[in-house]
Amino acid sequence: MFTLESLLETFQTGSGFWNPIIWVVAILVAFLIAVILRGFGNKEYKKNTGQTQAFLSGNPEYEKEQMHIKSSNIYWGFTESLKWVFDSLKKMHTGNVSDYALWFVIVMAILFVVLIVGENLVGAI
Amino acid sequence: MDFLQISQTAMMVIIGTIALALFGIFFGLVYKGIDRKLSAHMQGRIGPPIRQPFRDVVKLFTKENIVPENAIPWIFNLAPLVGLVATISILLYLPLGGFQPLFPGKGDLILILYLLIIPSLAMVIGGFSSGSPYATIGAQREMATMIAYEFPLAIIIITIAWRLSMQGVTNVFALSSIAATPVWNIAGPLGFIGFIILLLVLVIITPAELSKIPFDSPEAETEIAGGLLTEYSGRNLAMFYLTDGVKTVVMASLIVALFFPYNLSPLFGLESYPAFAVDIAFYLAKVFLVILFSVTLIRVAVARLKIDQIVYTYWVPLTLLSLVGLICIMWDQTIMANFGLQPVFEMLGIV
Amino acid sequence: MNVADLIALLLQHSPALIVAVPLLGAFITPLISRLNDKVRNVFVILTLGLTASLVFLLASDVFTGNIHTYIFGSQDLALPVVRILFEVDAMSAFMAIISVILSLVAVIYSWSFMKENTGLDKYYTLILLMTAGMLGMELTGDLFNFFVFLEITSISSAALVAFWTNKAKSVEAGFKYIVISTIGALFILFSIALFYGQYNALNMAMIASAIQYTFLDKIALVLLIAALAMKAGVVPMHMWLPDAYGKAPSSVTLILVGATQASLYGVFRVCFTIYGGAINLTPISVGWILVILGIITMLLGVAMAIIQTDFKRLIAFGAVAEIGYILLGIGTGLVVMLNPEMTATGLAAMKGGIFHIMNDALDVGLLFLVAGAIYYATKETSLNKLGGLARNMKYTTVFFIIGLLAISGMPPMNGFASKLLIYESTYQLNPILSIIAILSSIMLLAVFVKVFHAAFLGPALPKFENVKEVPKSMLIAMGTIATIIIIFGLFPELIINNIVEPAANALVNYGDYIREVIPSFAGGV
Amino acid sequence: MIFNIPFIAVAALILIGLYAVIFKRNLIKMVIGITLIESGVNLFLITLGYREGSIAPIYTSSPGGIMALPVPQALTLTSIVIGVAVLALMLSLVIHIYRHYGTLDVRKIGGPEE
Repeated sequence: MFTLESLLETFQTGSGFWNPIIWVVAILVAFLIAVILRGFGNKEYKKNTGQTQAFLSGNPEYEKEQMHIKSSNIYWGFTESLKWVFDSLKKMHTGNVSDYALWFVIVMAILFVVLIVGENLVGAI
Repeated sequence: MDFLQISQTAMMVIIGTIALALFGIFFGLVYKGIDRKLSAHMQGRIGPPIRQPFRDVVKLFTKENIVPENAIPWIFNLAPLVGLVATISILLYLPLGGFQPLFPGKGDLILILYLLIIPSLAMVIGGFSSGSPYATIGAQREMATMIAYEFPLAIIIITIAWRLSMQGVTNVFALSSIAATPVWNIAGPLGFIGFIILLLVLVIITPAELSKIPFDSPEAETEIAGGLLTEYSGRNLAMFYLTDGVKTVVMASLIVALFFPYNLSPLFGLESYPAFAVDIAFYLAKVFLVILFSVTLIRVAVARLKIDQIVYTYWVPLTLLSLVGLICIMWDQTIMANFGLQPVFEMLGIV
Repeated sequence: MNVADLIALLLQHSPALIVAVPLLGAFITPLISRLNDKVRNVFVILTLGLTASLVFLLASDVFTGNIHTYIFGSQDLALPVVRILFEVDAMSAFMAIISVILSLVAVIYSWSFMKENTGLDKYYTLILLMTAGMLGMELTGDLFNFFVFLEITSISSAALVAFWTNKAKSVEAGFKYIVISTIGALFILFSIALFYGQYNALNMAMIASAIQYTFLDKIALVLLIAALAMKAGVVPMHMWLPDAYGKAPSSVTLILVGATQASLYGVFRVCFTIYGGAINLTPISVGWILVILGIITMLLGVAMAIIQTDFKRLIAFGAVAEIGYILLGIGTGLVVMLNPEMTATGLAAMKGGIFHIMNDALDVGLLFLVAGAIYYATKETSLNKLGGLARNMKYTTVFFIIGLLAISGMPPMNGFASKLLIYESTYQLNPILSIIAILSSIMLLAVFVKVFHAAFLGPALPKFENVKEVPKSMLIAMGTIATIIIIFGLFPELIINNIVEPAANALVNYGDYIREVIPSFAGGV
Repeated sequence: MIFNIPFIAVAALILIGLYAVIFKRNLIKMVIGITLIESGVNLFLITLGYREGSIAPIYTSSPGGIMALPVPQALTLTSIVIGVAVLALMLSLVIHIYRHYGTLDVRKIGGPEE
C-alpha cells in the first residue's frame, strides 16, 4: 500500500492534475535561492530608535489599542459596495428560534412544490 | 519508478527551478524598465534608463532593513520571501518561450490560479503584520481587490476549460492542452466574440493582479503612503520588488498561453536551434505586447479608483461582461453547431 | 487462541463493539470520576482510543470491498422486522473514521481546556454518549435505529452546547439546538412511519429494494431531505448552527462538526441508497436540489462570515460554506449518476465531495480548536478586542496558519486537493457551479485572513502582555489535526485511492448495499 | 371514512404543533407545540399498526382472533421515552433561560448576535 511510488504519484482529477511533492521540492529550491539572494542585502537597522516607530506621516504614535484596526472595519470597500446584500442577510438572521422553524417549513414547502407539483408539471409536458 | 528516475526528476526540478528563477527575475526587471521608460515617454518625460530596476534592487539591498517595533518579526520577514518563492514556482507550470511547461503533467490552470493568490496574500499578511494603520488599510484593500477580480478571472478560466472539454480535449485544465488547441481555432463567430470579450476582461484584470493604476489603491502612495509596503524597507522591500517583476512576467505569460499560444517556427518551417531562437524572440515580443496594453497603456491613461469602486467595477460590469462572453461561447457551442456559419461556408464550398 | 483469531473475532463483532464501547464507557465514567479526575480523563481517552482502533480495524477490511453486517435479534432473514441490522460499507466506515478522530482529539483537548470547570463527569459522559450516537448513526442499517441514534446525539450535544450554563447565550443556543433537532427528528420519524406503512420494513436495504416512488415516498423524501439538511446546517436552515457552534465549548464544537456531518451522511444515504432504486423514476433530479442547496449554502455562508466579529461564530459560518462544497460535489455525482457519458465526471465530483467531508471536519475542527485556545488564553472571543497574539502564542499561530490555508484550499493543504476535484468536475455540469465554488473559496481566504489580522497580528496590546502559550494537551490536539491535514495535502492520490474512492463507489453502487441483505435484488449495477 | 379520523387527527396535531412553535412567543408554549408534534407522530405510528377488531399482541398463545402489529407499538414506546428525555432537557433549559433573562418571550431572549 505505501510504496515509494504511491507516495510520489500525481493527483489526477480527470481534467487536470497536481503533484504536491514536485511542487514542494521546487518551493524548497526557490526558497533557498530567495534566502541566498536576500542574504546579499544589508541586514542591519537601529533598534529602539525613531526608525522602528510606526510611520504615521510624522505624527506621534497613538496608543497601541488604537493602532490596531478593528476587525469590523476590515474590508470596508467590499462591504460598502455590496451593502444591500449584507444588510438583507443581517436582517435574515434574527436569532429567533421560531424563525428557524419557519425556514424549515418554508424549505419543506419549496421541496414539496419542486418534487411533487413540479414533477407532475414536467410529466404533463 | 526506480531510484534513478526519481533522482533524475529531482535534479530536473532543482536545476529547472534555479534556471526559471533567474529567468523570471531578469526578465521581470527588464520589462519593468521598459514599462517605466515607455510610460515616461507617453507622459512626455524622458524617464529612467531601462536598467534602472536593477539599480533599484541593488540600492535597496544596501539600505537598512528596518523591522518596526509593532511588527511581528518572523511573519514580517517571511512574507516577502514566501511571495517571491510562490511566484517563481508558477513559472514551472507555464509554457515559456514557446516551449512546453517544465512539468506539463504536474500542475494545471487551477493550481496557477491559486498560486497567483499567494504573492498577494503574502503582501497582505506582510502588511497586516507590520502593525501600522496605513499598512493595515492597504492590506485589507488588497484583499478586497483580490476577491473582486477573482470572480471574472474564475469565469474566464472555467469558460476556456469548458469550451475545450466540449471539443473533446482531455485534461482541459492543463496549459499544454490549451496550447495545443488554441481557443481561436475552435471558436465559431459567436464564440470568437465571446473570447474577445474574455481577453478584454483578462487584460483589465491584469493591472489589479499586479497592483497597478487604476487598481493600486492598496499601495496608493498619495493617500496612504505606500499602503501595505509602508513599513517595508531594504532587502524585504527588494523582495517585494522582485516579486512584482516576476509576477508581471507570469501574468503576461499566462495571457499569452491562454490566448496566443502560437509559434512562428512552424510558419517558417524552422527546426532545432533556429526554431528555438525564433520562438523565444516571438514569445518575448508577445509578452511585451501584453504588458504594453494591460499595464503601461492603462496605467498612463486612467486615474486611480476608490476601493469600493474597484469592487463594484469587477463584480458588476466586468462580471456581467464575462458572463456575456460565457453565454456567447455556450451559444456558439449549441446553436452555431446546428445553424451557424459552418453550414453556410460548407454550402459556399469554402471549407 | 492466537492473535490472528482474536483479530478475526474482533473484526466480526466490531460493528457492535464500536457503538457498545463508548456507550458502556459513558455509564462507567461517573463511577470512575469518583476516584480521581486524572484517572477519569485517562479512562475516557482510552475508551475512545479503543473505539478508534476498532473503527480502523473495521475500516481497513471494509475498504477492500467487503460490506459487514451485524444482526441483533433474529438471525432468520425471512422474518420481516424482528431484528436490528448494522450494515457497514465503505461510506459508513469513512464517516466513522472522521467521527472517532474528532472525538478522540476533542477529549485530549478537553484535558486542559475544561480543567477549571465543575461537573466534568457529566461532560465526559455526554461526550461519550454523543460519540456512540454518531457512530451508531453511521453504522446502522436500520432507519428507526438511525432515528434513535440521531436523538441520542441531539440530546447529548444539546446538553453539551449548554454546558456553560452560567452563560445566557450558551443556554439559549442549547435550547435553539434542541428545538430544531427535535422538530427535525420528529419529521424523520414521521417519514420512517410512512415507509413502514407502505413496505412493512424498517431496514434501509429492504425499503430500498422495494421502493416504488409513490406519492407517499415523495413526501417521505421531502421530509427526510429537509430534516436531515437542517441538522446538517444547510442554508436557509443553518441559523442554529452558528449559535450552537459559537457558544459551545470549543472541544464540544469539534464533535458537533462530526455530528453535523453524520446528518449529512444521512442525506446521502437517503438519496443514494434508499432512493437509489427510484432514481430513474424522477424527472426532476434530487441531485439538482442538492447542488442548488449547496451553491446557496456556499455563497450565503461565506458572505455572512465576512461580516462577523465573533471568532467562533465566524468560523461557524465558514463551516456552513464548507458544507456547501460537500453538497455540490456529491449532488453533481447524483445528477449525472445515470448518464453513462459522464460517469467519470460524476465519480470525480463524488470523490471530491466525500474527500471534502473529511477535510472540512479537519480544517474547521482545527480552527475551532485554535479559537478555543485563544479563548483559554485571553478569555475573549470578540475579534474587535483581540490583537497581537502571534508574539505570545507561536505554536497556536502556526496551527492557525495551517488551518487558514487548508480551509481556503491553498496548495499544498488537503483542502486544495478536494476542491480541485470539485472544480474540475462540476464545470462539466455547468460552468457557473465551478465559478461560484472558486469565488467562495477566495472569499473564505479573505474571511480567515481578517481573523488572522484581528487576533494574531498588529501591535502588542498591553492587556495581553501576560498571555502565555496554551498547555500541552491542547497543543497536542491541534498538532494532531494539523499533521493529518499536511499529510493529506501532500499525498492526496494515496488517500483518494485507498479511502475516498471505496466510499464513493459504495454510494454509487447502492445495489451492493442492498444485496448484502437481500441477495435476490437485481438493480443498481 | 371513519378509519381516516386518526390520520386527520395526526395532521391536525402536527399542524397545531408547528403553529405553536412558529407563532407562539412563550417558550413553554413552544415546548408544548413540540410535544404536540410528537404526539401526532406517535399517533401516526400506532394507527399504522392497528387492525380492526384485533387484540393486543401480548399473548404467547393467542386466545384467537387477529393481533395488532407489535412493531409500531415498540417504535412508539421508544419514541415516547426519547420524547420524555427531550422534554426534560428542554424544560430544564427553559428554566435556565428564565434565570438569565427573566422572561420567556422568544423575541426578547433571541436577538441577532452583537
